[in-house]
Amino acid sequence: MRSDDTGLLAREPGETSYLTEGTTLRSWLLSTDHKRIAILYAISITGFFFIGGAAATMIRLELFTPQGDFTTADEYNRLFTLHGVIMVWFFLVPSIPATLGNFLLPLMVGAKDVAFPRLNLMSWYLYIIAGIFTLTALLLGGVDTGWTFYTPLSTLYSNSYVLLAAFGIFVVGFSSIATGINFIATVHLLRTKGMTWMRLPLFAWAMYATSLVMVLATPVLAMAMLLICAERLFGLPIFDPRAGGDPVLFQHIFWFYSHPAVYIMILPAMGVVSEIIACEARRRVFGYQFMVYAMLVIAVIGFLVWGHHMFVAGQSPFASMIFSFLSFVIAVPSAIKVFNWTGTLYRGSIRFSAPMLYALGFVGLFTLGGLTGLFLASIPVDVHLSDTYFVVAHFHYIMVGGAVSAFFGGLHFWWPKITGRMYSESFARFAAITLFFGFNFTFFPQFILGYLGMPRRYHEYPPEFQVWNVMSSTGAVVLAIGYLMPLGYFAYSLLNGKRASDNPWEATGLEWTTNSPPPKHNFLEPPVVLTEPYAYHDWDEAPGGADETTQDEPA
Amino acid sequence: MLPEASTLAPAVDRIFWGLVGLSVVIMGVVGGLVLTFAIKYRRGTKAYRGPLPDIMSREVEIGWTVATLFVALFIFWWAAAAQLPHFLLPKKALEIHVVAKQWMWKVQHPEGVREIDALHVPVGVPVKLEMTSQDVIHSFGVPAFRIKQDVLPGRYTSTWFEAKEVGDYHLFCTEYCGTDHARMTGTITVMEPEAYARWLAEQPHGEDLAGEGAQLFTALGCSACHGAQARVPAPSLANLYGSQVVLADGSRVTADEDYLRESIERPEAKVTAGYPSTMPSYQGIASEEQVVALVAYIKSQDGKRSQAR
Amino acid sequence: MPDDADRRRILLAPCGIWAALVLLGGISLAYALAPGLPFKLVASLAIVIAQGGLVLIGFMRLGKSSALVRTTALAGVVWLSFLFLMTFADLWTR
Amino acid sequence: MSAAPILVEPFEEPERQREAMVFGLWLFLATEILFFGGFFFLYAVARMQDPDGFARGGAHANLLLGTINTILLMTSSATLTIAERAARDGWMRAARWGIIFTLMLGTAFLVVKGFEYREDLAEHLFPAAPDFSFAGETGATRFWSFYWFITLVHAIHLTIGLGCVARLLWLERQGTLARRWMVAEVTTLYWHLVDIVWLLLWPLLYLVGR
Repeated sequence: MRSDDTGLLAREPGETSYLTEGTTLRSWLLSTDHKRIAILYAISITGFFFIGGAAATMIRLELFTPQGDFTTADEYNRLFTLHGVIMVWFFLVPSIPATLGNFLLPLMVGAKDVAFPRLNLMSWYLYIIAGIFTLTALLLGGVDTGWTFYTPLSTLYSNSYVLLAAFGIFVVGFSSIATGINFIATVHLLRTKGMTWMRLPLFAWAMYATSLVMVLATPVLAMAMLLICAERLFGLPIFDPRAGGDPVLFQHIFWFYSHPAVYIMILPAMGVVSEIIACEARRRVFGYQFMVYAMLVIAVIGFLVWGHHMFVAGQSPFASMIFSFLSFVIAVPSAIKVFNWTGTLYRGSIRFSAPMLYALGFVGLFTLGGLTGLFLASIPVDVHLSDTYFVVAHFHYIMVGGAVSAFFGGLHFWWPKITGRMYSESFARFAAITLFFGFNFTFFPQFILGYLGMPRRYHEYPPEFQVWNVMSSTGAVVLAIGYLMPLGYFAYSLLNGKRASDNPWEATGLEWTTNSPPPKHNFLEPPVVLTEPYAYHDWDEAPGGADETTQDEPA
Repeated sequence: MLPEASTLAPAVDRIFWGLVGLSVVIMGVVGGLVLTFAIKYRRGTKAYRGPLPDIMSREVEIGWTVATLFVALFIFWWAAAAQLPHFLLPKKALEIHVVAKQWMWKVQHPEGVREIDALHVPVGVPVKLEMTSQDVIHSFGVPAFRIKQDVLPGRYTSTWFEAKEVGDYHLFCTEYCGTDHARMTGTITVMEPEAYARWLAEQPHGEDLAGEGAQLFTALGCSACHGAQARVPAPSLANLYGSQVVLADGSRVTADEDYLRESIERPEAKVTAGYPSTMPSYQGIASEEQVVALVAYIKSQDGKRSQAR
Repeated sequence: MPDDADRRRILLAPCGIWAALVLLGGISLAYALAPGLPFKLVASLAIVIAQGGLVLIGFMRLGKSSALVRTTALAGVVWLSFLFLMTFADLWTR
Repeated sequence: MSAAPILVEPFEEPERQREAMVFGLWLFLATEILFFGGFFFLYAVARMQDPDGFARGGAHANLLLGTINTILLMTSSATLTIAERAARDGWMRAARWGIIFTLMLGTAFLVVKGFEYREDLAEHLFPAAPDFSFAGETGATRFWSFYWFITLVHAIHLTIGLGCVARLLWLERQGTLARRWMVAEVTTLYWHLVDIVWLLLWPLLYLVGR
């Protein structure tokens, strides 16, 4: 950001926004304004997204043929490890919370900023420091353990830069803990007058639930990573099977974080989609209270299902049964959300804007991703499917089809608020449709591959799997185009886009009551909330709707 | 299509395709509703847009919550019930020992025949796999049989199958294990029992596993203490397998494969009551396969069983 | 500026808790060193819980904190118990 | 009574600010509980698998220095509590001396720990060293792995704590501590948690096998 960019940033001469308050690099890098930190995060995660995406491209190229001809085995292993590590910790986990969440949460609850603005800035610096560690590992030659760092491969047998990468992940964990603490404190203590719990927008609820998971799961991952560091750095035999260490124990503490981490990625997406669907269908969210409880239930039960990653790992049958049971239970709140989104469309007045296309795409892809989760929760079917491409397809449906679609939808939806500019609607719709088809084209064949038994993390494979892999790789080209297009029209919008009004979608929510882009302290005077969220029409009938709990609590 | 080459496969496939059917139905309902609403209620149509009918209230919400829960629990019960028999290992089975290492499967038949990256088994006979790893975690996966089990260092894991169709099937290592993970594959050849017997006879026979263990028992010096003539106080190993051992701290363990192996590699971990903890560790002295053979030998020192044969 | 009574309270209350902590530590040490006593691990853990409680209530004033803070502290322990419960459900039934 | 506190963005009332700081810090302490909990979990499993091996290894831990350190930390918790409560009431002399004592006690802990490490090394108690006393004994090896790992992690926590307490001293020198006693309050909370972790480590590392 250069100091002569004010023409690009100011909406009208004389009007100030968070973008015009100080235009030096220093004013950005040392800013404690949650909106600027959101922008810093957005720029950095975009960088990591394309690094991870480049690795994915190479992976799909390699899998075009059954022979390992494009990369060597070692290179391939490093590529998918890089792809996993970057996408999970440096893109998906911070994606929606640290960008849209940071920007919107204080606006949505009517606060001046998050509770701990300096901690918020520190979170970004930790993220960058962690990124430097991990990228250094990459530049020195990469890591070949897979993003799961299973011992004893990662501690004793790998000859790659595990220590640097594991330390990077340790640090990035603190970045998300900082974000989580900030959000929880903000939602609890900084809601404006009249903003009761049951008047919180679902996106704010989603951020709250996500933060709970971040705060309660990440420390265990930090310990796991630190133990790996200790074992590699000092040679302390902690997971070493020769010293009586149990490799399955590492998996327990790893998945204690990494399964809830899935909900860190998908809960924010659910929040975004709820906002978009309600606005573009002009309806109250169907079953608002159920939506809230569903998210909280997911956040809690999400901690009790990690063992479904370990049905074939040497876990006891009894434990497998318990984990399988709880995994089926957690399918219920997810299904409730899908039904409620569908119900929200009923008797609506639906506009197929780009954000809405992304949101509807999310509903379809998330439903399919969730349903295939049932396959993996059934023990006998999972025994056949675990560590095959079925699993790969399943979690890409949830994380790419789900979380990334929602992230893109949210980015479009709030783009006018964040930048004060409109983007090209037709390009955006075209990109959304391209993404949806490209995505299905890429990942649906992988379900079939998985059922046929193709294991994941194979850079060579028996020739009978080739036809599906070629299909998948071809789809990836379409998908890549879908991802690159927004870069173009968003850049154009920044420079030449039409000025956005304060509320271009005529949406409810406090963030739309302030300027686009918002002033430095968000609101010129503290807002007061008098209605439920999503007051898109004046009759009230929402089942279990927000209107039943209107007693004020001091905010 | 993927062959259903084991007795387990049809049960797995039944659940798999059942779930596919359920998914199609749910995708159809959700997708159909979304599409219908999207068309009927797109902006500008004349569709009615007022309040929701009375029936769309809290009861609907609770109704579909309960219905979903019921469906989920039904699938759990269905899948779990199908899995339960597989958890129980068959009592009478052909016992094959598998040692995995980066990046190779080493297989040993009870008669002593060894194979690498290949396994020949007779059709229609339950086969039990006793597996361990020499280095990192591997996983023994045979898609045609719908079985998969991680193979762990420092521990035995087992799984079983009963092939029901003659043919060659893929064996994959399905737990990422380092550089040549993708090449850690093999072929399972299912043969008619007579063909299997012929095949066995043609193979260069080593000593059978227990016999090999007997030789190692002397060669590695075990017999100096545990042998019949030993003067050093050490527990006798006859009839040990499967029995209850009382330990120095008063607790009891069953002398299974894991216990025997642990006691060879880390003798101080579980010391038999009444004996001093003087045995040296054989970790690094006896290779993984030698430990397997020693355990097989100790298992064969079973008076009751040999009479019964 | 606080008056003398306040000063005494500020100085003496922490000293009392300190004395209790040291005393409990002494008991723990004595019990561990005395030969032949049973349940040594249980005893020392019980004493640690007592000591931790003293620090939490006496020094950190958890008892006088808001319900929100107490819930937070409890959440840490409850979620940790998830890790213990579920993993031991595996370890004990292998 | 306490002086009017200095407010920081985005707060407008001192009571709300204090609530947020204490709540935020407790959220962090909850993560610390889970962080150390992950370790205690592994320790519990390993010890249950081989209690005798742990006892053999633990018998060599330096009980004297460990116990001295326990007392040092307990005392430092008390002195810091006095400092914090005095600061809140505006009794700055007591606050200053409380902080200084705490710094000294905390530093003494690290120094004693350093001497203890030196003795441990002299007795060949570092598992990765070629001349490790318990080479080949899994229980004792794991005990000593855990010992080195967790005492180092704890020492790092304590060092961070010392930094935070030193900052209190600096605030006191600046003359703003009286108006920023909330900072003292949350620093103290963190210090106490580090103390509690040590109280738990002491029996698990020094009283095993006695």
